[in-house]
Amino acid sequence: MHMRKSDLFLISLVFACILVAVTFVDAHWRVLNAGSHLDGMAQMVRQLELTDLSLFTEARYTRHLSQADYHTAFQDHPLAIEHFPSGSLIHPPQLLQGTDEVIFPETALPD
Amino acid sequence: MKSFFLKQRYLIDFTLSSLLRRSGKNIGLLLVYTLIVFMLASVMLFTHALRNEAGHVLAESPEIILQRMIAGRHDLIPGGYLEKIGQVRGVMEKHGRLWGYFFDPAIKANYTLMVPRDRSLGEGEIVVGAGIARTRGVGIGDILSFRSADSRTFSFRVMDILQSDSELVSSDLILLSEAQFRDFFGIPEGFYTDLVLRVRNPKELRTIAEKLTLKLPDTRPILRDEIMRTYDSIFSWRQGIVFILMAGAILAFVIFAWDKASGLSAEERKEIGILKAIGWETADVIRMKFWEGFIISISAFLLGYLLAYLHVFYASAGLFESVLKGWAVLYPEFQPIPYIDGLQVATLFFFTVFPYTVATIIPIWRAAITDPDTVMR
Amino acid sequence: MLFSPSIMALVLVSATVSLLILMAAAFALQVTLRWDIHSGSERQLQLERRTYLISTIVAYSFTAELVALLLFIYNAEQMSSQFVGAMCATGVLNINEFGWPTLYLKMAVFFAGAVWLMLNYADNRAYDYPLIKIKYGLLLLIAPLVVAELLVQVSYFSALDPDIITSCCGSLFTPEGEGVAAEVSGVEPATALYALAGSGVSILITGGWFLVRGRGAVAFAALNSIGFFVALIAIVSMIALYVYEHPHHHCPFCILKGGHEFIGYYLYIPLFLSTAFGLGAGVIAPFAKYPSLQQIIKADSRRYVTAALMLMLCFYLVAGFAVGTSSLTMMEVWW
Amino acid sequence: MQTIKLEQVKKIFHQGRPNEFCAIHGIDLTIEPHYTTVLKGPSGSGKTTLLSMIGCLSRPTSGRITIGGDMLSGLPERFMTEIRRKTFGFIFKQFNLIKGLTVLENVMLPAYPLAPNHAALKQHALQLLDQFGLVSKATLNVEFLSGGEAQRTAICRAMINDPEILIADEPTANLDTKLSREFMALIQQLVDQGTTVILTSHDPEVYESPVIDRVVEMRDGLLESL
Repeated sequence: MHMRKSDLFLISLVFACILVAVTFVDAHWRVLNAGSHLDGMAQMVRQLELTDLSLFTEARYTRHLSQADYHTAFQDHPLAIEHFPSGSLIHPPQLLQGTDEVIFPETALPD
Repeated sequence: MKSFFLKQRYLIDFTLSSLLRRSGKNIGLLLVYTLIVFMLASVMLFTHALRNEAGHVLAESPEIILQRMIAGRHDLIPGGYLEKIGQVRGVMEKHGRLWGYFFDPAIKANYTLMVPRDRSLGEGEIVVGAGIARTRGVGIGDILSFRSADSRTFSFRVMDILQSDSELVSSDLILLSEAQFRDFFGIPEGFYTDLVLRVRNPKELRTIAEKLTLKLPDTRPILRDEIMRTYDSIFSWRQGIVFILMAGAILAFVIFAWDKASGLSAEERKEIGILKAIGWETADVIRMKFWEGFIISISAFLLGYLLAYLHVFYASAGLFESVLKGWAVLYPEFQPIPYIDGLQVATLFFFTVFPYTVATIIPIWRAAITDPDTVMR
Repeated sequence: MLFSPSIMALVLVSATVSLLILMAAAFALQVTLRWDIHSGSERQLQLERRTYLISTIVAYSFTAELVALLLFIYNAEQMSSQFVGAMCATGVLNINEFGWPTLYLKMAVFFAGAVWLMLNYADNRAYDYPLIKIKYGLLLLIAPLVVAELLVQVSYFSALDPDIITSCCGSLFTPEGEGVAAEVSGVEPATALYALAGSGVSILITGGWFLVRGRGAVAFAALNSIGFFVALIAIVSMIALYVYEHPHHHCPFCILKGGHEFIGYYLYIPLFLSTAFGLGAGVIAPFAKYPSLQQIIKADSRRYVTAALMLMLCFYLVAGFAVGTSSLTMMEVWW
Repeated sequence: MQTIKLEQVKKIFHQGRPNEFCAIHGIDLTIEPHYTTVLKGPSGSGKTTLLSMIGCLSRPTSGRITIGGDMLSGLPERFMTEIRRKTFGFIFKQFNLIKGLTVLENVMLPAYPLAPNHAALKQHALQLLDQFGLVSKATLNVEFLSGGEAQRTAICRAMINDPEILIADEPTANLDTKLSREFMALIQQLVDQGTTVILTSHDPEVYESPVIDRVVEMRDGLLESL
């Protein structure tokens, strides 16, 4: 007895959907298990008072995104085309865009 | 209801037969489409996971960092500012922080030098991040030599290496004592890179920041919330940009789907004529053709997503490494923690299955209204 | 702000659906103007074939809109972390004046689309297409709704400013506040419970009456729609409290969160579907006067009423489950 | 069984355009059940056009076609399809089997939209293939069939929905004399089972065959004799 093509398809579809569900279960499980790893990192961040991920280490304004100057070399304008490739992967920090919240308008630094 | 499902199964039977008949072409199509979904899904899963991880980890950052600005540039801040701040209600703790960058010409990498407050290091002692240890090939007890700002050579003994599972935040760090830091960079006593304030109640942050800007008009406070929101939107922004770029690929694919559906060969047209003549209704032909597009796009979607999951969470997103790394020499080795949610998958679905399906509506309809008596002519 | 993938997906869906529906409306207009069922001409044949395109387009669009409605709420829920003061979807919808209208329009499009498809399904099985002018006229009315939804949604997303301090559910859904949301929250839980029970019973009675006697579909639809609003009010003023186990948390969106086992989806999905089926049964019922439709509508509306009743029952069961398993006891407080 | 009645049936192609062309000029015809009728005439006489209108494949520009008293001519295409697949089975000039599918799949194809039980449908198809001596070829793709086998597959396909009326458009045009005779023998089988058959042909093997009860001659879109 030949299997119908539609049955083959529907079975593989269901199988693929189960695999997708498995990714959710796997993700959930790994997130639960990552607790100690995350805690370790969080503790290091707390002790060393770190503020940024060390994903992009080519330049100082890519290394410490949240600590960047208003005016950095190669980056005179927040949206300027930059020299560093990873700059194309990250959005200029809100601090530089002028869209960040003005905490106290009178003392805001002129750009 | 039952007959509805029976009918769909028959239509799928036919569609699969007709897809398999042109299997070379259709498998090629499926592969290309899967590749596009794979790229999109990888970017999506990766950035979302990083965003969540950053959110969890950076929640422990200092609540307020106070930086001095001179002529629009970040400058050293005098320790006297700590007194100037004086007593602000809600501030538990305040102190100066010392950190800076050092460009190592030996491997052309930028390090972050930092004075830790949780451990005391002696003369000539440093602790390095796992990324530096790997790139320079050093272990505990080895010596690293750097030239200082005033051209003296400093030799440091590596006392410890920061644990490698925290590379995401520490791969390029060098920790050293305050005295050495000042000596190495030539920073006079009484000056700091910036000030850190610990605040007990997060609700008071804003008031405190407001008071600080009043008292010290040449400084800017950076709030932890801002840092976290910055990271939150950095990743969704970039994800968005990638999606817009990839939209070009999807659009090309949609045009291709449109073209494929509308440029039916004479043979396919005749086939539809036959189907209609032997009793298939226009709506049946439309449904059958719908299945054709849906089978390809849902298969590409599921395959692409599953491959992307393996790529990002089991292969450390290896394909992105060179992109993220840019010109940097140091790159953290890390396995992203798989934070995924239904919204991502639903969005991905809309970006892939939906356009393909919609693009084929009109061509499908055009094909389906073929006169049933064409086969008689 | 428009660069988030989910927002782009939502705009993409709305824009595509608007385009498709406008196209369908244009075709519908042509069909209505030149329709002549008794003609054997080629033009009439072409018009008949157009009806397939229109049905296909509306069916696709409607399915996409249905999923987009879920995605919209889910997305609002997710974005709450990017806005100061927003803790859930309520806060995100409150960011500007277009948030809530977008949601309402999406819901309106959902119901309009559902009803249209049911009308179309009935009409397509009558050999003389008696409702062709009515249903295409209706489609011309739905089209502006879809376009409005697109425009309002785009205004909403483009005006999203991540640093505006927005009021969240905590301050909006409190009895002390102002506006509809506050009024709804201010409804006494006991009143809400009685109203919910009353509307449930009345829906059951009219539905049962219809299934037995085949009459009163319009009344059923009306009561079902009222029941829809009563249920929404009850969710805000009473059911949510039990889900959160907190006597003052009235948010209708936080129940969608994982922390509450996604119970919101089990409440809203049956409720919306039930109302859609109820409305459909009510709308098609008056057309049973056409001889060619009589049998079809009789069968269809029975099916729709049954579906609506079953789904409404699901809603009541889930709601009862939420209240029953909650550790919140409000006996002494309310009654 | 039902009588088919045509009254003043006209068919105009490309109506309202410069290439307007009247294929059928107003025909009255009654086809009784259980009769085997041939529409005979030279090519261009309109016999195929008339056959496609009788078989609900197209509808007349004006005039009435009724089957068992029910009006066909005014029906929208959607409902004509319904009647067509329940009432008629078709055999075309070029067999028109769908390539890439097996013989069995081709035979089952007309029943797909009716969504019967799959096992029962397959059983029925195999039974038909058995009756026409094709059961050994069931899993073969149709490209590999000979002309006679393809013709018999086409007959099986036409019969899968148990139609009351079999319509065949020049069925022997691509067959040699021997195969044409075999074909007419198979038609005889179906007639014996009670099927009404309507054919078009200008092949004497067909219209002179003893199976035929009645020959309707056509020329230039009109009937020549009854």
